[in-house]
Amino acid sequence: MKLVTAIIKPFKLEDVRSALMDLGLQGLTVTEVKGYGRQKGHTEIYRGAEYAVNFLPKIKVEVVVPSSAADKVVEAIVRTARTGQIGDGKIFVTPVEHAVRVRTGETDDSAI
Amino acid sequence: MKLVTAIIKPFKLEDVRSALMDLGLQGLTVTEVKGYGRQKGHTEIYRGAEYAVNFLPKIKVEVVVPSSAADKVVEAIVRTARTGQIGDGKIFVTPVEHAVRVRTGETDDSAI
Amino acid sequence: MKLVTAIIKPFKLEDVRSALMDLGLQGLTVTEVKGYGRQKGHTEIYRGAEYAVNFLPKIKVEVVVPSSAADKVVEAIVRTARTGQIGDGKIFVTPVEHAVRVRTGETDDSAI
Amino acid sequence: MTERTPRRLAVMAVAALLTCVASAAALAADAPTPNKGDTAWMLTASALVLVMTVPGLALFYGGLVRTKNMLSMLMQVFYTLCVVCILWVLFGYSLAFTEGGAFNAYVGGLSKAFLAGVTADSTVETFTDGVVIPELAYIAFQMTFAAITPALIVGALAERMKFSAIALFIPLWATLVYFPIAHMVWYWAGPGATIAAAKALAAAAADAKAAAQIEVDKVAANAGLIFQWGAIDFAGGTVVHINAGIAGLVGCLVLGKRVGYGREAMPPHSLTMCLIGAGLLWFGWFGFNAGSALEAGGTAALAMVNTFVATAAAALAWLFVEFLLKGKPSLLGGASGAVAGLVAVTPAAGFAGPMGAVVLGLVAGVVCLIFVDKIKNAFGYDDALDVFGVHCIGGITGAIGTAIVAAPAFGGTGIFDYAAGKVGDYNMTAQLVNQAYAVGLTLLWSGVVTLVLLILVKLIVGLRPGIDQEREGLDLVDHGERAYNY
Amino acid sequence: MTERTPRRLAVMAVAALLTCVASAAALAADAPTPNKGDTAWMLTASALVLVMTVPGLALFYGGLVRTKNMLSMLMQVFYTLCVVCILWVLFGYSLAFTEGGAFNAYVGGLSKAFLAGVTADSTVETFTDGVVIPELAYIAFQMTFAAITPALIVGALAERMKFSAIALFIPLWATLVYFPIAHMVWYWAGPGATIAAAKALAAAAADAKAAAQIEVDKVAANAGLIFQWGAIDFAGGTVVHINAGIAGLVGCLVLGKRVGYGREAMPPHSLTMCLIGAGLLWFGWFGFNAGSALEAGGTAALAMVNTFVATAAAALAWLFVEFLLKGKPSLLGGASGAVAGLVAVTPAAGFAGPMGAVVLGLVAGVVCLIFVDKIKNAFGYDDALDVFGVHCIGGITGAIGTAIVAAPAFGGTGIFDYAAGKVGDYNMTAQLVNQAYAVGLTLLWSGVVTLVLLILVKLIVGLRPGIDQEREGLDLVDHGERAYNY
Amino acid sequence: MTERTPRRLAVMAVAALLTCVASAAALAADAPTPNKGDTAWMLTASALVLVMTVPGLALFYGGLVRTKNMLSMLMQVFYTLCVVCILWVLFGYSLAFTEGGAFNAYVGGLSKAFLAGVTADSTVETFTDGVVIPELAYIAFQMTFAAITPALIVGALAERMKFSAIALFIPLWATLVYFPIAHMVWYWAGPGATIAAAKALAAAAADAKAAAQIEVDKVAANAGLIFQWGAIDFAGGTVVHINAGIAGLVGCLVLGKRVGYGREAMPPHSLTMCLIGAGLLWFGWFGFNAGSALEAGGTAALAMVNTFVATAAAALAWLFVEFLLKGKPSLLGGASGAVAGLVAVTPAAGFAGPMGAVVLGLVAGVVCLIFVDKIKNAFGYDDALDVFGVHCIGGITGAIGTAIVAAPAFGGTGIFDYAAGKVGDYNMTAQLVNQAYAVGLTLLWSGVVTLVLLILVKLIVGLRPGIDQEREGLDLVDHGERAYNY
Ligand SMILES: Nc1ncnc2c1ncn2[C@@H]1O[C@H](COP(=O)(O)OP(=O)(O)O)[C@@H](O)[C@H]1O
Ligand SMILES: Nc1ncnc2c1ncn2[C@@H]1O[C@H](COP(=O)(O)OP(=O)(O)O)[C@@H](O)[C@H]1O
Ligand SMILES: Nc1ncnc2c1ncn2[C@@H]1O[C@H](COP(=O)(O)OP(=O)(O)O)[C@@H](O)[C@H]1O
Repeated sequence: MKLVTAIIKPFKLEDVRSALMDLGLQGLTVTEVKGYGRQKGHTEIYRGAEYAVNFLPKIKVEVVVPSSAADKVVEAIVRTARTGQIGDGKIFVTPVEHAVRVRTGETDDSAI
Repeated sequence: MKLVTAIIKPFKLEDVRSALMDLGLQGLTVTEVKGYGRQKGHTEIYRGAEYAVNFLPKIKVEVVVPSSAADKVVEAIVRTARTGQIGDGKIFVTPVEHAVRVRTGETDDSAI
Repeated sequence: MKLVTAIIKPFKLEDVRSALMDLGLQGLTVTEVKGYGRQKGHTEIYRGAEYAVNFLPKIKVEVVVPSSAADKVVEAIVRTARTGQIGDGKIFVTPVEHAVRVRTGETDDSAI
Repeated sequence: MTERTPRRLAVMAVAALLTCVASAAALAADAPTPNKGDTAWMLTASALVLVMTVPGLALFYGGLVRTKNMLSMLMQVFYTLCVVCILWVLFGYSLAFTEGGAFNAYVGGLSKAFLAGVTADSTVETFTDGVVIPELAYIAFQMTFAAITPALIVGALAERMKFSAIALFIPLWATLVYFPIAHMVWYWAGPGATIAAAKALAAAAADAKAAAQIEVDKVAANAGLIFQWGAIDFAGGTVVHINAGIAGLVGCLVLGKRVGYGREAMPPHSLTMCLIGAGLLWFGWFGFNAGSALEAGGTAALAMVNTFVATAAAALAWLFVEFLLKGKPSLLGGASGAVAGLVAVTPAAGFAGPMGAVVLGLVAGVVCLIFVDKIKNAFGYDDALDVFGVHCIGGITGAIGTAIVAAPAFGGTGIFDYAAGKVGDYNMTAQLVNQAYAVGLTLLWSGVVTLVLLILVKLIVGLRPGIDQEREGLDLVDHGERAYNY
Repeated sequence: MTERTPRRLAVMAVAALLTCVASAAALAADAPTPNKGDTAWMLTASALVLVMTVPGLALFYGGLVRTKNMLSMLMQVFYTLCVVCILWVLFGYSLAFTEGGAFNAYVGGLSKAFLAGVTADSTVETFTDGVVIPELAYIAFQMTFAAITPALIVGALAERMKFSAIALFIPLWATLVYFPIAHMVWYWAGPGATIAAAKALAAAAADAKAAAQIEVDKVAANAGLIFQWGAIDFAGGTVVHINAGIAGLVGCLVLGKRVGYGREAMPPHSLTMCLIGAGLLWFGWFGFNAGSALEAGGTAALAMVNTFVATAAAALAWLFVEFLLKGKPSLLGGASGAVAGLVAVTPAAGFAGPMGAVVLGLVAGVVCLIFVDKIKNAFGYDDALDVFGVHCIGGITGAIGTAIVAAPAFGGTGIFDYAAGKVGDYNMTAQLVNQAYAVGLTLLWSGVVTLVLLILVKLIVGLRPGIDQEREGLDLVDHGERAYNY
Repeated sequence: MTERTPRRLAVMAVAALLTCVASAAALAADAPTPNKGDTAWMLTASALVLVMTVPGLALFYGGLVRTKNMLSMLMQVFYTLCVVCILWVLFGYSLAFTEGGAFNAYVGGLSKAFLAGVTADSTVETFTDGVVIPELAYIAFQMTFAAITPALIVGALAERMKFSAIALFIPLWATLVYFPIAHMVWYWAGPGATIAAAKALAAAAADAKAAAQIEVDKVAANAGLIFQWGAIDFAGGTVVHINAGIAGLVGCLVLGKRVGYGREAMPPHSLTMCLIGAGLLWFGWFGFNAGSALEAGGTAALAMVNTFVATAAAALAWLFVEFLLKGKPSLLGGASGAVAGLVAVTPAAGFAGPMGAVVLGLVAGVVCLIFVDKIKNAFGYDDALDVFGVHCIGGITGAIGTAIVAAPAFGGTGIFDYAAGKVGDYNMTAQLVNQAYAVGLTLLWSGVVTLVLLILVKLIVGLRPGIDQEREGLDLVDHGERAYNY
């Protein structure tokens, strides 16, 4: 299996989620993260003090899929998460050796 | 070494933690995440507007362990995190090539 | 490529970030996490009720780098995140098979 | 008016004095001085209406927007309060509450611009003959009304209007809509002149009757148009709520929907803040309604009790209907109902009996709920915080309802006839018509002028930020700050 | 009562007038009219007690629960306020403050149900002979007391009682516990009748003495049971705090512990909200205590100073003992101490001297701290927000303490003897007994009726949600909303 | 003073009575009794100033610190309020407002320590001859001033001073700085004595003139040093704001910068809380300024209007200049401007005309903004919440400005000359000098004593926590609690 991790713009989450569901996936996990990258941040001023904020709010989507499905998933995310502007994010694919469903104890492909 | 990642129900964290400590582990990292899956969410209504909330609060537990200990750890988490109801969560095991303890620079098994 | 994951003390983030930029990296993703480990927590008392808080606020830095750069990156983080006191944190290196830049579709090393 | 009895006593007591020392009494007669109890109450009431606006309204609205726009909402309400306060002492008070010459039916004059001639010793008449309060207390009290009214509008424009546009729109609206409407509804010659003219007429010899009658008519004509029509509005249902509500509707139609409206979830970022705001609104509204009696007497107490029960009744009604429709009564529903009740009882506060207020509240709660939950969705416009649904619809319910609950037959106080020196006979149909006219003119005037002003502002600075900016949120885009940095 | 002196002067002034024009004075004598200063203060006090409940109490309680139950806590307090306001004008006021015929010792009648006969001109006597305030102001003021008392209870039931159960329980409790207790403690014939009867007795010829005495007794007997016993409760230590506190204890015992109590950490989700609430409680409590003088005079000022210093003293005491026991004084401790002090000084506010109030506060702070921190844990029941520990224990401390600090010997005002027209001789032991009786009856009545009502409610709708639902939190389960969506 | 006219009338009315019944009038003359309207207002004003401190100031400051120090900020303000309230009734009131014998120019005596001799019937003179209010109301009102002043200081010491150090420093500062300064600025013999002496002098036969003159001088000399100099401070610009502001500057210099200052970002954790605080400050400030008239009359109304418009003007000025400098007006800017305006108008509230207040506000807004945004950074000290920049600089602007806006020529009220019984001729230069002296002495006294006290406290308990502790935050380190557990 593979763990597909995507860092995307927050308002794209809903589109990405439904695209993945259309691929027949049944679950995923999201985390609110802050991203630093080419996309420039903004400046905040509080009275005399000026702060450059480089970290922008992003959403991290993690989904574990059968190895076979990885490419379709990546492609679906790229398609739905893209706005074409700097800051659209990244997708990383990493290997997963083993998966278990806590409720049933089922393992691997049948666990996800 | 292996990274064992478990997505569990928030109120189970304390049980899981102590189970892992009983196995002799000395540390772990947790993240508040939102999970989408078979477990159904709820609906929120604010005046006329109705929202279906599909993402449920979950806790992600990440613990890096010696390869040998992985199975024991997975088994312990399954045992303690299980309620038998939909939404109990998943456990994923992924390979870790290298580990370092920042404070001492110790590496790999002795770092964790 | 490698995913370098570092758990550090929150106030060290800025130092770590600039160290990594100095290495020529262009992006990274951070998550607020809670860590359990050797570093002891504190006790909170609310009226009669006393709570031992074992989870301490930490920052998780995730950065995907070309395999060749992994060691330099780890070394840089160790150097900048270290205070020498318990709780400085850990660094884990895991393999990444594939990376994509959502905006352009570029892949692997050119995606990061 | 319920100050009658006490007043008569007072008068007789003075009479008593007269028989002792003419001079003193004479002097007293010439220059009635404020009763410190009235002054204490008016000062308190003014302070209460400030807290009703900031932080009250600011939090009620702010809690309902998304985190990224919280600060902009607070800012817009705060700015409105500040800018209108200044306009008020520069020329607003004068435009609203002085004789306006040729245009007197629509707006006042500039004789008191910059509060010219107003000193700490100046006084103004209340609704009771011979009872006065310091003019500065009256100015402070009415200032808070002028400030909160435009602040109500911004709720409809929430999360998508540039601050520069707000900054331009608000002072224009206050000047061209609020000050005139306030003059039309509330400006009149006062009890003294009215009674004097009536007495003169009564005393006039047969041949002088005609002249006296002319004088009576002149006094009656020295009032705002809506006042002349005989419409009653105790604390501003028309002037404040209908006025702001219709402006809100026009505003959100001109602006268009928020980016993502209907597609993205836009839950209130903090119902806790919303409830704090609702509580402070209720608290401040006691100053708003009971203060409008301008005296610390039975009428103020009546207005206060009505402001308690109508609000409670409306909240319960909203909760109950929600329970029937959705199975779950909600805090936002309760708070919305409370505000609907407060709005509806505003014009009736000093005229209705407590039971009438309860009924008025129940009706307003149900009407506004249905409007906000169902009708609005049917039309599909984006009145972000339901300013129209709660303030305008609730205000109309109250304005019309006042004609009913004010009826002595239904436990109301009726309307005091100064000429006759007692409560006059009550003609409900006539009153309903008067109220309807008042509502109609306000809807028309405010609606049209608001439209014109927004088009104007659009031409000058534009109304909305770019889509990406709106996504990022007005807090960072307009103010370079974030409401929270936890 | 400290209005004596001014009053006597007033009377003499009137006397002066009498000599001039009988008629006027006569008229004045027949129908005393409210002093606008008193009215202004009572209106203000009523508004203050509203803000004390919402948002004050709602935030103080809400801040102490977990995020997932915040909204339900706000809702329960808000709902209680609304429903009791309505009950109050329907029949509550009448049950509490009218003559109750056969049951007069326990509860009033229905002669003023729906506020029948109450107009803006109606007045009620204060504690000073010949001084009246508008009845509607009194109704508004007392309404707020009736509303906050049951709202105090919900703190003990926090995080685990279904809203439907609360919705049913509250109105029943107000009707069967609050209204009767308020009648028992506060209802009496008033100064006028009391003094008249006493005068008549004094004036009566030897043969008429017996008859006159009977009349005196009749007047004295026209009062609530606890009032007849001679117990004093300036602003509601017994009626409000002991009453609600014991109900809270019974409630949390019937409900049982929260899921996870003792195992899972349940820290307050926002001590910031808790402190805002505490501040508003203090603010509102000035209306509560100083308003209970029913006049804007020296007694009100005394009550206000006492409400300042007893609160401050209790907070400092709590902080200091915490510092001794744990090394760290806490904000929650300070806030809890402040509330304990406010509770304890409530019955004593107009009777104690400032130094007496300081001592009372210090004692209350220490007693409540020990109870909440130690004794409660020993018993192990889950009084979620320590309603019993702070309000009942603090209330008892205050009720008993009042007998001591009210003593002129300790700088107290003593108790005014209307018959004698001066402060009577003070018998502390007797007073202590009276206070103890009052406490006992309240504990008994409220405890028993609460138990019965809860059992009843359990049979009808059930008390607690399912375990999973309780885990998910009442906000989503009962109201389908979340307090925060950051 | 604008109570003149009413007063004269009153006097004449009494005269009328005199002619009827000497006795009554005589008695009345001997013991003037409080007007209940004044009492009602003073009670309200006292309550308002409490809410201004907690939660007002606590939230305004708390919102500006980082989450980890929120609770400590709330605690420090809350503790200050409590401890000073107690000191006030123990000896503070006496030190500030009684005759101080040999040291009378600098501080009062202990004749009223423990409020000895003060009862509910005690009264104190207002600024109008023959008008009194209950002494306990005056004590409560002034208590709140004593409490908020040291609370203002902690903003400068935020996020890095140990609670134990605060706990020690505050009571010492109140005793050695606030009580004396309050005495120096506000203590005087009162209108009665002043006028009596003047009358005596006028009436005195040629040979008695000398003696009478001596008496006049004695009365004039029975006042605090700054009062004798003729400096005017309506509601405490010097006593409260300059006093606290300079102490804050000295404090942050002694403490040194926060760990990470200038390197780490330290954005306000909740501008929402900050705005709530600002709103409540404004609300409470009406009690602060309008209450300082000590009567519910025209002067109070004037002070209220000025407190509205100066604040609004300052906020707008700040926003506008920010817009010019940075392109983005900020909520924090608006709130800071509002507070700057409130501070500046405080000494002028009852002396300036509304237009003068507007100008004063505009100036204060700009001056404080420039100081806080530019000058402070130039010096580089860490006045965490800009206590010096807003309160001291704003206070000085107001104190000096008062001499200008008080001028009748500029629409001010001028200064009442009790001897002459009318407003005296106004000498602006002289007044400017008087004000400058007052400012200078306050800066000197407060600055020096604060320095000494901090060094003392440092020796006893130390001032700052360890670096790691400061990093972890004072909430956990000092109080073992966290402000939020979402
Ligand atoms: N090397 C990296 N490792 C981990 N996350 C990264 C890396 N580079 C970028 N990111 C994440 O991707 C987000 C978008 O990257 P950015 O360079 O801003 O735009 P783009 O992906 O369009 O080039 C960043 O905010 C960060 O969260
Ligand atoms: N394919 C997946 N990849 C990543 N996380 C998943 C995946 N499927 C489920 N999860 C996580 O596991 C949680 C529980 O899954 P769910 O299907 O709801 O119940 P169950 O695990 O009992 O079948 C989800 O909320 C989500 O966080
Ligand atoms: N086995 C582990 N797996 C994952 N994270 C760990 C593990 N051990 C420690 N950590 C993380 O590293 C942080 C620091 O570890 P700790 O033992 O407290 O100090 P040190 O790293 O100096 O020995 C912990 O708070 C936790 O977040």
